[in-house]
Amino acid sequence: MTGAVTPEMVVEQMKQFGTAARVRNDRFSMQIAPDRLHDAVRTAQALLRFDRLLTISTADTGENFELLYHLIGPHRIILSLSLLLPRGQPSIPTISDLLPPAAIYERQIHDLFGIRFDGHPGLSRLMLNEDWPENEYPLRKDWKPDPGRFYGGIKEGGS
Amino acid sequence: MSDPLQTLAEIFIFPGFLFLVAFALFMAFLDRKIAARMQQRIGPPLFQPLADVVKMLGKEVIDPDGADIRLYDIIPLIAFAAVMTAFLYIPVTGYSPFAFTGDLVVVLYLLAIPAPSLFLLGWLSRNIFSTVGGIRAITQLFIYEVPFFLALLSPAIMAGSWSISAIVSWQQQNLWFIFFQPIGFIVALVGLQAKLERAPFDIPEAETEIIAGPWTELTGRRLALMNLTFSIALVAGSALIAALFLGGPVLPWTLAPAWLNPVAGMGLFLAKTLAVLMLLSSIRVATGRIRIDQLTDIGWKYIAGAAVVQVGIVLVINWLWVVP
Amino acid sequence: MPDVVIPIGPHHPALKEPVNFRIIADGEKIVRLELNLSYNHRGIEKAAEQRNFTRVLPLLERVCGICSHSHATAFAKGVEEIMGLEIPPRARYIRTIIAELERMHSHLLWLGVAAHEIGFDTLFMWVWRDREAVMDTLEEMSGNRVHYNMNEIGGVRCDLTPGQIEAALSRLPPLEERIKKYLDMVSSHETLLIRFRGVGRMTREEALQYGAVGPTARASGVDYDARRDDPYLVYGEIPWNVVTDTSGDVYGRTRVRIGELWESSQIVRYCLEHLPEGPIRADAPKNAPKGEILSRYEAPRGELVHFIRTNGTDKAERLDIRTPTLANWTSVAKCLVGHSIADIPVIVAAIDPCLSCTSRMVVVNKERGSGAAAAPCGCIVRQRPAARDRRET
Amino acid sequence: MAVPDMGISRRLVNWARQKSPWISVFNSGACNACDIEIIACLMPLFDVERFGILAKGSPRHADILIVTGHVSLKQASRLRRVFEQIPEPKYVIAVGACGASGGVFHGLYHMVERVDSVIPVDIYVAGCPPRPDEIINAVVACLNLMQEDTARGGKEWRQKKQEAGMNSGTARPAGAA
Repeated sequence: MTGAVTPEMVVEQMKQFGTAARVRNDRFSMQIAPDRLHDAVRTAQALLRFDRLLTISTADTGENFELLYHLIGPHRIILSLSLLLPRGQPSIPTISDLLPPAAIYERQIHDLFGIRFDGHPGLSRLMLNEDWPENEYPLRKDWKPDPGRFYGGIKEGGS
Repeated sequence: MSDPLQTLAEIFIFPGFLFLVAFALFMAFLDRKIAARMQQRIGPPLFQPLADVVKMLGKEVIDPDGADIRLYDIIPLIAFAAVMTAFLYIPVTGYSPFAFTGDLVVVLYLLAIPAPSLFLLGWLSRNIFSTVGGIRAITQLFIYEVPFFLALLSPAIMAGSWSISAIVSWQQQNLWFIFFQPIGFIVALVGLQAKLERAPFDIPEAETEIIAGPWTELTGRRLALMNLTFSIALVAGSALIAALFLGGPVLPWTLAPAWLNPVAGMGLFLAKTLAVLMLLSSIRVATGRIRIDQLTDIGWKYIAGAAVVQVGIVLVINWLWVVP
Repeated sequence: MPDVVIPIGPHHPALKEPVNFRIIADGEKIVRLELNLSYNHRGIEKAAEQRNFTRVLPLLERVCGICSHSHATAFAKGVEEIMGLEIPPRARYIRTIIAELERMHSHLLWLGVAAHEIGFDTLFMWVWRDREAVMDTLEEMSGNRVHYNMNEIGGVRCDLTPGQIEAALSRLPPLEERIKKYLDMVSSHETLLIRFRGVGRMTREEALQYGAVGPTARASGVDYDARRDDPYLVYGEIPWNVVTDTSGDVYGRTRVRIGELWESSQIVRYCLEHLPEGPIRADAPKNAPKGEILSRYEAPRGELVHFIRTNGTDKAERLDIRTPTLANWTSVAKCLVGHSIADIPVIVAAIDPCLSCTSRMVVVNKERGSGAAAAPCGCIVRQRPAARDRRET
Repeated sequence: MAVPDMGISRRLVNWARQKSPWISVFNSGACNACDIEIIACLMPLFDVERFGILAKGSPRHADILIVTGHVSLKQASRLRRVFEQIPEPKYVIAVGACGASGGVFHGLYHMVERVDSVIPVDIYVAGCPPRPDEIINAVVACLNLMQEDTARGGKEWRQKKQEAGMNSGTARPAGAA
């Protein structure tokens, strides 16, 4: 693990998980299968010194949820691991055991998109607000506030 | 002390209640003004502390849920009365009308009352911040009270009397104690600062940590009384230090018309008390708050140590140079 | 002594913004803490998908009142990159000037707040007085003290006149004097030293492991700065240095921030003196082509990441904001354990939490009394038998 | 204005209230801009202590509650509770455009939008964010309102006025007083 990590090394080492394509001069993106995420992150961490998680981005593509794990290391190359989760059963293993900061991002995503992170140590019922109704995830594309529903705050005419 | 009317006047008008409250409010104003000027601000107007107190008296009183309300009402009164009484023994115009042998001990005792009353208030209010603040107040009491006592003990040892008036008259004949005991003076200032819970010792009411500590749940007249208590304690403490270390309100010689003496004494009292206040305010402005564990450390290691050293020096001086 | 549960916030004088900690303390020592953010959650990310680019910029400025320019610039530069738009050099310089002035005002604000947290109000007042000079400059340039609204897709909204440049340059030397004085003060003033040194210490490894960013990480010797790693605006063309420190405690973070103040003032001076002539905006198309970008920006508090995805219309399909404060919470939770209650405000303040940014979309809540394992969740760092747990009133 | 039939103590208290308004700032979900502008009011350049205004941490000590920003769903119940903790007589100033109408955040999902749907507001300050001098002006306007209330024997007159339809709201813009 000596020497600088070069873009070629990234492509080479990550070949087993998919093809890494150069998106920008310092950013590589690759599509991986959801069940291989844990291995991919571990490989990137161990062999390519990706020791930092920039963020986990989420997007709602319609049929699927897309999760993007953006990793960075001292070599300043960004590796974006992209994976698709089916809308009906959005669940994925957590990576907070490998990268502690991931926990906080995973909670946020769980709260706003309703994606489950299996094995997360504190992924309990997370709410935007204590009174927020169950199974409503505001950042999903198909979500609209229901005018007849109470979303928290102050009820009319009382505290 | 024979004329009951005169005694009443001394208690309620001068140098008692009226004068004391007015002077305390003035000192509170001056304290805030000095701080403001040092912070490059304009600062509050002259009547500000009066307006604050009157406004607080006129506000709604909210009883904390579950507190013993009678006790909660009485404690500020007790603290207020204690510091008020303490001031009666401190000489304002020459000598205090109520002076007796051993009044220094009584004053020290009475001045120690506000801190435990804050603790009780914090404990009774059942608010978590108040409770933590109250515990901090009592912890702090144990740290500063010993050095403060020792520091004020040294002049008494040197003068050979427990009477404030006797200590003052000793200084009238000899030199001020600040020249004999500079360490004791500093320790006394620091102790007073801690007693009044002003920066860097405002640990019990640390605003950013525990909101207002024991003060959090105080409202209306209770808040006004406690506020006034601490303003008066500031006056009493400054006056006590001025009397014990700065020669008190007496000139080293007697003036020709007898009525001039109390007037000159009064002037000296004001000047010296304000000088002590200036020092205290400067300390307050120039420092941040320290932590309670750091205070324990500093308090026992350095402040108490310095006080003990001072007492030792005084004993040696006394041994070498027998006071007439 | 039984554990004491101390709720801090959301309405608490140490916090200028709402956040809720439940501190479980043993006497004065913190053994555990639970975080609850999101009191300012508004749903900006949802709104950003429904408004067009022109309307999103003012909205993004109001993600946070302190780093407003950061959010708008990060978004604008991302969208411009997707559009393949090269913005004129003068616009890049003006954006940099505003960004660095914002960093100065933010760091001065931080220094004042940190002094206030330890009860040193005099320094608080002095620093905020000097901050007004920066605010005046910003107001002169943009017309507003807080939300500058300088950005447009394709450039900046208004130009700098020679008079404004002269006025800004004349305000810099006194400010630099003060910055030097503060650096001197921080390393010599007794109360600052005893309250800052050794407090909230984080080693380089811990800073990396817990993902700290910005001055918090740089104080621990982690040499990450998006301005240098991924140069944007004019940072690749002008001389400046990354400030780091090795002590890793609050003292180090203070020194890093004051060092950055100095660097920022030098950058502002350089940019003002070398401001190129030319137009201030390029014509931007209404719609952005399909594409995605990870736009990194070094905000005053650390690295800000905007993930933008466009779909060929004039609206973003998805905007995902990762704020620096969110990345720093994990490290704060780690730093706090073992310290005394009195250190909470200063340690929390040391990351310069910008809760308004963070709460735009986050909730961190710990299941009460759960036996969850330690560090990874970022909220419970050390386990304790279930403490006397009162519901937050 | 005429102050009818007031004892000396009442007058003294009224005077004191005018001279010593203590404020407590509550961030009900704002973007910080209003908060830092309020803190800027306490600073040397604006120095509100010269009017006797002090910022207090405990709502129990406050006379005027300054609410910044829109009310997020999560803060609404807390705002109500903080308001209830303030001893009478109490006044509320809503700072910023968001507090009045939701401002730029109008229509977002996680907010109540108006401060006056949670607690009664006496003064609104416009601006995003308002400058510190406007905030000071609002406090002064609030003091005038306080005086008027005392002269009319309480806040009820404004309620009645509103019910009678003479005025559109209980509050007036900061500059109007």
